[in-house]
Amino acid sequence: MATQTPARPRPDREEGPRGAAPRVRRRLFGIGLWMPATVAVLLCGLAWTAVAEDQPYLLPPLREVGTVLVEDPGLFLGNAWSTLRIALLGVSFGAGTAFVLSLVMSEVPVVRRAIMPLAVVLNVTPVVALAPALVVAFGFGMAPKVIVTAIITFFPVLINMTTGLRSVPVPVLHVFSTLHASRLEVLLRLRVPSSLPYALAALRVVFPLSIVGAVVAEFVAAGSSSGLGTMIRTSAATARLEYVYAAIACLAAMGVLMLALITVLERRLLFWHESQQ
Amino acid sequence: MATQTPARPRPDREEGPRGAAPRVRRRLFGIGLWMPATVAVLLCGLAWTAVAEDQPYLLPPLREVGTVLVEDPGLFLGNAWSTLRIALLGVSFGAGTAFVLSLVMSEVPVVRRAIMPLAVVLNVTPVVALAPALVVAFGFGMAPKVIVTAIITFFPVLINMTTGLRSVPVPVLHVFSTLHASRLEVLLRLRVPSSLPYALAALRVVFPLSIVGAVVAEFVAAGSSSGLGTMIRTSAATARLEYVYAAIACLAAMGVLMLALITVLERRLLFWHESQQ
Amino acid sequence: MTGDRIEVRGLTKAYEGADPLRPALHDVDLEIPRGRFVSLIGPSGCGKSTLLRVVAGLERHDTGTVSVFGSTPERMAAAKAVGLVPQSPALLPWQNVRRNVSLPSRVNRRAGRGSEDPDLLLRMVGLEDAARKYPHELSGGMRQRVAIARAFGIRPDLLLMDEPFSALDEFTREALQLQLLGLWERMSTTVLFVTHSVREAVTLSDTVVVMSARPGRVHEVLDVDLPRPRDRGVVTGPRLHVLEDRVRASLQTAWEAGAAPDDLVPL
Amino acid sequence: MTGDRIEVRGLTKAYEGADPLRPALHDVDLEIPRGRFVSLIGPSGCGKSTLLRVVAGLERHDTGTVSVFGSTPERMAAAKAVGLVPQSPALLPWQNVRRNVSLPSRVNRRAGRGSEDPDLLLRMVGLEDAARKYPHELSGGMRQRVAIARAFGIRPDLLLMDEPFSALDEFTREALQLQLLGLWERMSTTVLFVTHSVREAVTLSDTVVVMSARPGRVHEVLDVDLPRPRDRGVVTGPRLHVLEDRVRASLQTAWEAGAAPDDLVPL
Amino acid sequence: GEEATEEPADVATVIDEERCETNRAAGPVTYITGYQYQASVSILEAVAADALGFFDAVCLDVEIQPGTGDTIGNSQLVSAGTAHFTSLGNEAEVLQANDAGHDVIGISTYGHVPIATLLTGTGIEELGDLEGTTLGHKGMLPAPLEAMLVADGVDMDAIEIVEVGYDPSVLPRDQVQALTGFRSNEPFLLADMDEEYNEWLPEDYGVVGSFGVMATHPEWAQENPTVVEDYLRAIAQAFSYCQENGEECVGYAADLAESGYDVDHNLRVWNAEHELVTSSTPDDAPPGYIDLNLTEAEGETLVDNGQLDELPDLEPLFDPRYLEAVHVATEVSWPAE
Ligand SMILES: Nc1ncnc2c1ncn2[C@@H]1O[C@H](COP(=O)(O)OP(=O)(O)OP(=O)(O)O)[C@@H](O)[C@H]1O
Ligand SMILES: Nc1ncnc2c1ncn2[C@@H]1O[C@H](COP(=O)(O)OP(=O)(O)OP(=O)(O)O)[C@@H](O)[C@H]1O
Ligand SMILES: [Mg+2]
Ligand SMILES: [Mg+2]
Repeated sequence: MATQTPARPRPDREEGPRGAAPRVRRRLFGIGLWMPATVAVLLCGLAWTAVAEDQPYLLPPLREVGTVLVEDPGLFLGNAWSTLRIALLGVSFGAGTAFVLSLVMSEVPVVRRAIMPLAVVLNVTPVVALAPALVVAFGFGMAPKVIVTAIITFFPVLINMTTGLRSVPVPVLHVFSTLHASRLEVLLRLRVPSSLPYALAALRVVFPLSIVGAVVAEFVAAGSSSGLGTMIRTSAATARLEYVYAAIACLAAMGVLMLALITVLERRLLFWHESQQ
Repeated sequence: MATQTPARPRPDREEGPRGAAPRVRRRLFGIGLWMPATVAVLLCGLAWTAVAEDQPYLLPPLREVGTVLVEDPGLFLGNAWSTLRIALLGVSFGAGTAFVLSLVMSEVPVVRRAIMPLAVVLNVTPVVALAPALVVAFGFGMAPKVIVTAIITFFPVLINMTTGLRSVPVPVLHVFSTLHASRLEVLLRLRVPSSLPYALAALRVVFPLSIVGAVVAEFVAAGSSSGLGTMIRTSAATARLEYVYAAIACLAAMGVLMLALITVLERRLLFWHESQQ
Repeated sequence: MTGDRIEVRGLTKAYEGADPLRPALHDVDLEIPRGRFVSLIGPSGCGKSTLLRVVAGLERHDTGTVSVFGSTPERMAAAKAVGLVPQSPALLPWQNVRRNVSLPSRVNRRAGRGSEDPDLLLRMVGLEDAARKYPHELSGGMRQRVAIARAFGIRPDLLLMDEPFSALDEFTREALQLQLLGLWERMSTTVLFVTHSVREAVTLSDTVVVMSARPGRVHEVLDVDLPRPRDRGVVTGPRLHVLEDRVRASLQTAWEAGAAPDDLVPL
Repeated sequence: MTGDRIEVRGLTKAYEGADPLRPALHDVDLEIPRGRFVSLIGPSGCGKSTLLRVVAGLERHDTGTVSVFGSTPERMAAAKAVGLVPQSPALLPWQNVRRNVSLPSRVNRRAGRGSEDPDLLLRMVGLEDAARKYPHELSGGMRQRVAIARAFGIRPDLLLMDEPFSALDEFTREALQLQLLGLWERMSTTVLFVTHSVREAVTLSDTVVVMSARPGRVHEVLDVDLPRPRDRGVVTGPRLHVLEDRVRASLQTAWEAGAAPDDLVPL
Repeated sequence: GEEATEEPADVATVIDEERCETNRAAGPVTYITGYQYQASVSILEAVAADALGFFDAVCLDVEIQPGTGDTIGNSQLVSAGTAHFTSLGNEAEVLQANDAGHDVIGISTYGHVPIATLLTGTGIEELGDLEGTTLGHKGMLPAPLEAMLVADGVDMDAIEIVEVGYDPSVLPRDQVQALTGFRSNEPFLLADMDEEYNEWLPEDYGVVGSFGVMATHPEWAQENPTVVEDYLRAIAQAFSYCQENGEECVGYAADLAESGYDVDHNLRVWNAEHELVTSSTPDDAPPGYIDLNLTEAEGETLVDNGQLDELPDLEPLFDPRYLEAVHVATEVSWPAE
């Protein structure tokens, strides 16, 4: 099914082909990009403040959260790095394994039928229940936390890749067949690039998910003395809500950054795809 | 008017054009489908037994898990239903909201720019940290748990739909433009169907995820007295591992069933897509 | 008065990222009175499809003006008065042939234009047997015919066809040419028709616009002063051959103007 | 001996889900000696592309046998001896033109066939300027030319071309026809060529196979006994016109045989 | 959990050479805390002993790992050999861990009153008023509190018991009318919020209990008796040191906690707990002594509320000898002093 896609990758083309002169929009581009988010964040801040005044146990005053962040940025940076390291390691292992498995599964149906149910089992198993066993097996280091994160990020990549690897136009497959491309070549030269839009959608999901995974891992794995998850946990236990929400703010910043990164990646890798036109 | 046999989706076409006679394969179909999974499960069972013998506090003997399940199926069914209800409600809300939001976001860039960062923040906020606040806001009933599940399932759908809604062949868009289709019409008649492969991949991810979400919600939300998550928690606290793993088995069964359901749905909805050819 | 014609003046368009010194369209002037049947012909890549898309309001242009019957291309589309047959059939893969053909009647209802019975349209293009098939079950030519039927269905004021018959055999093509001429005459539609067949251009059109490439521009505008209807007598007569040869000669010079000297080397 | 020809015997193929009483191909017999240039011509939807795909080993068939030079289509492909130009260009959208053209040289290296220099191939089809463009930046005809260059590049023993020139103007088409004939003569390639142009079929081929539809079958096999090389003298001569008319007549009867009586009604 | 901020407290070795060698040969010893670096009795001493060099003085290489508060998980880690010592909440947890198949024994018990407490709004004037109301707990209703309610004749079926999170503000917000807590924690947090509450102590209803239990693996302890003894010796020394220098000891814990630490609150926890230890330890017993009579009574509460089927033989589950070996009368023997 040939989808004909004229036009180069253009950075900003929401309004379709009939727009005002592009130059003006370029100028506004920066503002247009940041304004809505800023306004939204401001609105949320207002709502927050209203609630915080009413129910100080529920939400701390924003000012206090800010103070905490400003007073000891080193504390937050250090813990953020500790969590980020787990998240990145976890997502590398999880997404990496899922990627490789999805390749194997797409080639060998028997493997798919064997692995898919196990993957589902793994996916529905609450990692929280697994964590103590993982600490027993892997000690107090980063390993159990990385594994928990990997398990959490594994499944979305596996599923999206499985769909993506199958989404190949039939005529192109035919060309590869007449060249007698090996299955590996079809896989690497055709299926993998075709699956990129799906893979990137998966990455958008699992990168933020990896942060949640790392935090949950810090909650449940023994031997966590640093990290934003530990911070949230211990601060919540002593009702220091400003620390809890300052930590969450750091997590959010990390997540937004990751997403921005993937967007950049997408622009570079998917310029040819219709979703970018 | 000659009536034609409508061309229907075809069930089994993995092996490409060069296969053996299709009749034989049909016969083997059933076995081919279940054998690999069965073998894999058996192998895992063996590995399990080996570990369980070695480290009984890590894994209970499989026999005991089975015994527990067989002796009081009602207990598990009841709790499974309780968890399933939360999962299904949560995924309906989460995926539903994500679906609607993705539609709005695809049409109104300002909304996208405003919402996306908030969605990321929500996504990276450990629900565990939110749960107490939710209980405060919504009481001890199902609501906080449904909300936790909804939050967990929200993001993958939002992301996949956002990519899917943009994946439209340009020439078809042009045809709609010359018809001066309204944005709503383009959305509903073109973008939404085009995004189906992405939507279904997302559903494959979030249905099992909703189960995890419900379980975690039962872990952390106040006021949980039933459900497999509660069962896992209380059993783990008293180290009744056979109950823990029996409950996990129920969760797994639910997840596999959900996935099978989505596969059926996919066959019916995506017969036209290259991924099904 | 510009209300009764399509006017393209000084149109220049370069695609983003492409060499700006060789725009896809360079200073194109074109005037098409209402009701005319105009063919665009020219070497591959000379900008025919681009011009069509600009006239349809589907593509921005850099300089110049385009007006369609005194209004903008967009407003034409708002009235659902433009039928487009793109170069690739652009069908909805999840709908069967019949629903693809009847798509225009389900979209933009407020334009309030009636539309043809889809079954009639399918008979017109010889696809009544395939009404319940899905695009992926069709041959290339069948897909093209579905796109043609879809465009016919809205009884457009302006019909933009980009090589609509390229994948059809001569007889099907001839039958559809007749259908097209019939539609054009009955509805006094204005047709802008891209083709690579000189013969087709001459037999169908009032005017043949020959374009040349690098950059895309209008090379020559030739009027076809053959009587209508173009029945067998006219189509096989000597005047037609003379015209064909003139168009072909013009096309040859256009082609040579566009082709770089070493463009086509023997291997 | 079947080693020196393509042999199709009693080939019947119905697509799954389609009416089994009207298979896409019904009892097709065909014999193509090695080195022949054979054109397939027939009404839209008569099964030309399907036949091509079956010969290429891309599509299962129900009954009958297909052998290609004494081996199976699959084994031919294993030697990377089959060049395919599908009806849709089938380019890799993430690779630029040059890399698309050189794709065969990167795939299946163990077949150990040399391949042409991609720049030469691009010059052959007049696309050296577009070497760094991506498929979505090309016009329809340019895409088709990329697919042609790609197929030429492997110097195939068997070249299967499905309406390769359908989106090209007459002069580009003529130039590429010359390239194709040159390749065919130098490499003694066997060519199976689907076209809708009677003139193209006659000027290029040794044999023209006319197919008819519903069900798809071989209607008539016509030999083109014109001398080679088919230079201007031959191509404009009267013998060619006679042949053209014969093919056209055959095609007409094939078309009428396939078209149901009320198939093409005037609107 | 590395040996961060080793204070230059150059304490000379307090044991003889040979014993020192034996301890060193046992290799690194891992202690997993009950819950993070909270300044609870039995956690803070280990942190302080490490920081003050008491472990070095007895030739032990102790690695402190923060636990998650999951005591069953901790005993599992000890049972599996991943950790060697852990703090359990009370003696009953030793019974429960063994019931669950984990091999752990209690080797010292600092607190001899239940640390669990029931907090209610000021509207609740006697426990009976709780009937028809909601009681919030954090995972499980502590056995002493249930025993207290039963002892006071409260109809348990008439109370709705729900699990709540760590946030004690559910009580002042009246989402629950009663809340379980630790005597050293929630009362302070509620006081910080300027909320009024009533506190109900199990011992006032004749319910016994314990807290601050150190546990280890029985076989490992048998193989390394000097390690266990000297571990307890250093802990005991740290306990007496921190009684006087609470602020300093809490400071060591704060140094370890990389993710923020509420020093003031933890100091209150420590002060509250070590005072409870002192007040619940008879004059003739060393801090940490084990009294199986009390343990048995505590175990009965578990049996009563169904958390245990039957009371096991307590002898093998507690071993006071290691503690006794390093005490002279009620004083820890720490020769260098
Ligand atoms: N989306 C695009 N982005 C960049 N360049 C483009 C795009 N579409 C077309 N072009 C370039 O513009 C020129 C004209 O293209 P156009 O499709 O209009 O040609 P055409 O006359 O329709 O050719 P053909 O007969 O082959 O269809 C070509 O050089 C092509 O490479
Ligand atoms: N994948 C498919 N599934 C079902 N039916 C198909 C499929 N592909 C082709 N057909 C049917 O088979 C018949 C022959 O198709 P084919 O593509 O071979 O025709 P063709 O001769 O190449 O026509 P054209 O000249 O229009 O390209 C048509 O009736 C078509 O509807
Ligand atoms: Mg074009
Ligand atoms: Mg075809």
